Amino acid sequence: MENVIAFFSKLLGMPVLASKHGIEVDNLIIYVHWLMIALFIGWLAYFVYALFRFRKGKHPRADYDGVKSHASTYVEVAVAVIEGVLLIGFAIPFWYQNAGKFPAESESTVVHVVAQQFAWNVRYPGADGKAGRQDFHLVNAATNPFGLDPNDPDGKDDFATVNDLHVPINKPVIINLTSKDVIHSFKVIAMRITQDAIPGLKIPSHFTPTKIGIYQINCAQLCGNGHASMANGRLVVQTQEDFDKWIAAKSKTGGASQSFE
Amino acid sequence: MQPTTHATAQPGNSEAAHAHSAHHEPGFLSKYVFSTDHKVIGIQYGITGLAFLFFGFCLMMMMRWQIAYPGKALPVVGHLLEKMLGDVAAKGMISPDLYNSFGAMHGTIMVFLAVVPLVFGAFGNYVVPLQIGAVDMAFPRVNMASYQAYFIGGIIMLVSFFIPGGAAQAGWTSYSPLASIIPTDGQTFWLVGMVFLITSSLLGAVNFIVTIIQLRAPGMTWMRLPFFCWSQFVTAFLLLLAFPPLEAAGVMQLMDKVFHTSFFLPTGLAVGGAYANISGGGSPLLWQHLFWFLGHPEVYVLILPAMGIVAEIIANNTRKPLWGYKSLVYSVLILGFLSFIVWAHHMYMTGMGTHIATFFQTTTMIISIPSVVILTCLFLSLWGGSIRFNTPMLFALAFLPMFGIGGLTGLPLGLNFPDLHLHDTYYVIAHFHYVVAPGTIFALFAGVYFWFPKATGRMMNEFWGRVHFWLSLVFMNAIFQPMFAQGMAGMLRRMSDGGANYSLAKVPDAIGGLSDSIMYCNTTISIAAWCLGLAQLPFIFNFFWSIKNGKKVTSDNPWQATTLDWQTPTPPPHGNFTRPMEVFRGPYEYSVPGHAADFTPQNEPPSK
Amino acid sequence: MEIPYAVQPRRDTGLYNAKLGIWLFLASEVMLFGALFSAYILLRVGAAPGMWPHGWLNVPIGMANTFVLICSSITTVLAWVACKDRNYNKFKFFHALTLVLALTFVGIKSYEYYTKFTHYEITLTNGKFADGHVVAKSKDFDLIKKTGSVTLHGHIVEKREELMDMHSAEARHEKHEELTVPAAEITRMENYGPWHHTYLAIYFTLTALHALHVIGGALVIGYMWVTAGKMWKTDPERFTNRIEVSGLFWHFVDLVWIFLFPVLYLL
Amino acid sequence: MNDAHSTGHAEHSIRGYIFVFIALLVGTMFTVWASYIDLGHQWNIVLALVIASVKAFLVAGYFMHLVSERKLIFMVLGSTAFFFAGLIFITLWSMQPHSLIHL
Ligand code: HEA
Ligand code: HEA
Ligand code: CUA
Ligand SMILES: [Cu+2]
Repeated sequence: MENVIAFFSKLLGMPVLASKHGIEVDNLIIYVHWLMIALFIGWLAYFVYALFRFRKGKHPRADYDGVKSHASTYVEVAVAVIEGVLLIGFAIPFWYQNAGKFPAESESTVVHVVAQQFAWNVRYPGADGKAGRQDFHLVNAATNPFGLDPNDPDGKDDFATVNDLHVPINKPVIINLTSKDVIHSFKVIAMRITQDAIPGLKIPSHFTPTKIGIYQINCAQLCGNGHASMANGRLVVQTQEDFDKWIAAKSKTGGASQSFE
Repeated sequence: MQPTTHATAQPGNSEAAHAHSAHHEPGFLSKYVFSTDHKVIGIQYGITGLAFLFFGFCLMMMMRWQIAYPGKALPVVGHLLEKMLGDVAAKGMISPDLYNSFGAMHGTIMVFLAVVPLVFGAFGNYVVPLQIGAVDMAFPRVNMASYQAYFIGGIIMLVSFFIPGGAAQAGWTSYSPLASIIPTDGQTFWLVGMVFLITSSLLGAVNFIVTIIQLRAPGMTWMRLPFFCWSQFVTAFLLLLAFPPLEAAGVMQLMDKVFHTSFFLPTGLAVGGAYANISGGGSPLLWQHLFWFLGHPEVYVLILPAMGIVAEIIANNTRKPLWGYKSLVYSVLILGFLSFIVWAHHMYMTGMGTHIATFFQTTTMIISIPSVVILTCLFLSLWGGSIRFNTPMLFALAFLPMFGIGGLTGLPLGLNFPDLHLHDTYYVIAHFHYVVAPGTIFALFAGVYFWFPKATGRMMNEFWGRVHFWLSLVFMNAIFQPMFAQGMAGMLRRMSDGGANYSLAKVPDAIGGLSDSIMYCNTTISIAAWCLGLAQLPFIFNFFWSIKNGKKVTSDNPWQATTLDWQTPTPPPHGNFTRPMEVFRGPYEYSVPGHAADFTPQNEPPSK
Repeated sequence: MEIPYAVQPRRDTGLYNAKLGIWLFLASEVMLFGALFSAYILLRVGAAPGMWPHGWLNVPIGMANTFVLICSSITTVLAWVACKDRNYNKFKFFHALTLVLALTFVGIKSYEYYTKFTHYEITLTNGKFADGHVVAKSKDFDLIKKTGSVTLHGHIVEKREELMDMHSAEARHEKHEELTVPAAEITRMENYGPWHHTYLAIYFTLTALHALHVIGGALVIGYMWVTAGKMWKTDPERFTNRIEVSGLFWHFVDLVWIFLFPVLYLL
Repeated sequence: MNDAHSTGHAEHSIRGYIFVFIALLVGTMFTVWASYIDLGHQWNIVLALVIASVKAFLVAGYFMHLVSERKLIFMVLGSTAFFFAGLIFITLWSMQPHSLIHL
């Protein structure tokens, strides 16, 4: 079975996969394509045969009644049933598991990502693991894009980066996503994750990376003339040690009021 | 052998009709420009729509250059573009701004200015009154107003290319805030243009529904209505009820643009690092809901009439009744109904809740069933037929598997787990182009070849028709098939550089990204698109040449069809019928056992 | 060439063409105004707590305008009944009344718009807010140069939230008086146009669209009133149908207002 | 509805129209009055919408003769009402889980 799946994922040209839930995404894509291919080939075979057999030269007088069997009804019912199975057996439970249930914040890496034309701002809670208080009345686009409270001690070691998102491997990542200006969409293909970043809304989403490496963060929503070149975002998946080191180093230099532009 | 007597041309017939209306022979203007005759209006829609179709395709051929060879000056037309459009086409190159304009306008023009006017305005107008045995539409002057509103809307859209900054740049979906904050006026023109187009469609929809309900000839009961009329009937309802919310949304976006309101702008928007001076408090998602509330029914507006055309042609060229006429009718009604409650499958990635996602996934899966039923009926109609492979039939037949591919690939998109990966990739582009390009456009071609002799009294050339067909079939697939692979590999749409930045060429140590072969497809697709352009030349020449020089039809009913549109003089005079129509049977009584002729027109009195 | 069922109803549907047509058109209008109402609900539900205004509009004026529209509805019905009774003069009389009422409505509505555009919210340098109708501006009033002053009839409040509820008993009993504010003390000054708040945005959009319908209806009614004589003689039945159809449209416009009034003025 | 009524008929319906007219005026005054008494915010809204719906029913039912209208018109309006309800409720429903940021 594994091999079959792998074969099909190659056949369909699925790109590298590096997240836990991604395998379910890929599997479902593959199952649906089985259904599609089976239907298509079946119909196409019938189609070509019918065209050939009932061409005018061969069959000069048409038959008023045509098909009398109920085979087609069975096919239709079968299609409906298979779609139902894919929906109820896979798609819906997957979505409930994934989008419905979030990992505990205490066991995850929590980051805030604010999209803007045309970059990704990332904010980490720093070495203490606690994010500083946020108050959107304090937002100032140039100096304080996150609306951080400068008086909150938890926020003292918070730091931010641009286009540089580091996460440890095999630990859930929760991304709180929003946008400053227009709608962008946070997409990391290998993670099989897409989430629109919508101004005025803060939307959480999560995934668990399973492969170390550097991945590109794509913007999957038309966001202006720089949409195609909003391509400098990097998702760096590291071992826990490397990640801790990185955090420690950044926490010292970073500060809540760091400027982004 | 009575049927042929009135099915064959009676030259005197049409002459007589002509003389009849001659007592107020109208001048050129009132005959061709300000006509209230549904056939003239249909042809006006047809010509204008085909021109826009061609124009929309030209935009895309230029964009495909930029996708294949990003940053290189456009050959042949680059210089001209720079002259006409100025800075956005500096050095004859398509800048990202221009790419976005062209992309948005390709979508807008194809959907609202080409295909809807063609399938609904042109074919609907020309054929529906003929098929139901009516003298005209119920409100001829409203019909004229509908065309004029469409024309004005089209002009506004065209003009917007030449204003400073160019046409709208926020995609055909015009998502706010982007659409509202782009400082140029393209979006304002787009919105005003859309208000005219929507008005046009609403007027048309009211007219079609009233015509079909009220003006059916005696005996034309609902279950004797040709399937094409059914599809137009449902389409009209979709337009009637789905367009107004977009009109409302358009008005609100216009308010945002012109009066600086904040319908779709949330509090705390910081554009370009500076706070936007707005009241805030609006919702970007509201626009998406209102847009897709129209958007999804709209895609069925693009496909249902196409299915209607295909059904007519298949029945005619298999020489047998459509299989499962009733299932077809009920399916199309259910399809129309369901199309109003699936819209948010375009918004899965906005982060909607789990229950609502379940709801929309379920309705989306359910809506695919009636499509399967329709396709099945059309397929089974082939069985036992005596199939004639003329040009209209070739296009109609090709529609089936092409729509099949497009429709089937809608399934993974409709499940939101797979959509996590596929959303906004070229997979989506391939999905819907298979339905609208080799689907709807083929149906349009089929319809043009099929009804051309009714409208002009001459046939289009068969040989060049076949050349047009085979070349189009090959190149359409060469364009859209590789896009599935590109999308599956993760290539995103609306990329002014064809995804070059996302191929990760810049970061060699990164994992994933697009392979060279996927990127290379960009080039092959573009070449196929230009070849598809060349492949249209036989059609264009054939079309214009045949108006004057095509083979004259020898009968009013050259395809030996059963429906009433073929029981009129050729071309039908003002008022359509030379004698009152009465209908005695269903629409597709071909090869009735015990009948010598293999077709029995709907209006042939039963032999007693 | 005569289009059937233009005057007489078709047997199986019981309707003549125009009547079916107008109802279909009204169905699409329901969706149009319906979408705007949904926008209203969404904006209201989504507003920050305490930031959705109450009582920003003048209820007696709105009520008067409601009466005007209701009256115009009954005169429309009576005009149609007169047509049915083939009583030309009575028809002319009631139809003229409708027209006058329509124009009255538009007049009152314009006055309401005018009062919104002259109503200002001023953020003062001390963080308070002055709010009211501009009575006078000194000649040298200039916000950028900070010269001169503006006189309002209104009041000063501590927080912006206090400006939101003008419908409550306390708010209504608050004293309004003439205030003069020097430009030097003004950080921001904005009138109650559609840009001021999403509530006003939806208010202006809905009422302007509604007013356009009133004006469109008035044009049709006026046209038919002027040209009535001719068709009355040749084809009174068709004419009566026309009055019925335009009347349906007019009642619909009234009906929309019946919802607009409580939703925008009272809630 | 379309065939000409006799005069007697019209007289009769005129009384009905006047009655509806008065009911509308009273309803308007009532809704204004009700808005000044405090029933708890939701109940004020519910009451106002109920009154508006009754008034709308009167206008549509009697001035527009909907009570005696043909089935076809009901089908059109019924489907419109259905889709309108879908538009409002589904949209509201799907916007609900988002956490809005209020700046
Ligand atoms: C005419 C146009 C049309 C049609 C008919 C459809 C039909 C369908 N569409 Fe498509 N769609 C679009 C036009 C269309 N679509 C457009 C324009 C977009 C993109 C908009 C944008 O973002 O810009 C889009 C996007 C789109 C999305 C959003 C993707 C995303 O952005 O992430 C989804 C998701 O659910 C979807 C689903 C479906 C489904 C389930 C159907 C179903 O109705 C399909 C049902 C049909 C079948 C199941 C086929 C049955 C046939 C057979 C079984 C026979 C096989 C035949 C042979 C082999 C010969 N479509
Ligand atoms: C009905 C809708 C429709 C149709 C028919 C088409 C047709 C085509 N489309 Fe388009 N397309 C869209 C609707 C449509 N498209 C939409 C909505 C988008 C999304 C836009 C957005 O992102 O906002 C899109 C986007 C889109 C993209 C993606 C761009 C991007 O994301 O950056 C591409 C890329 O290749 C593309 C290509 C094509 C091609 C090659 C055709 C070809 O199939 C065209 C074929 C055309 C012809 C063959 C013309 C025939 C006409 C004649 C021959 C005229 C004859 C005249 C007379 C006789 C008078 N389209
Ligand atoms: Cu950001 Cu596209
Ligand atoms: Cu859809």
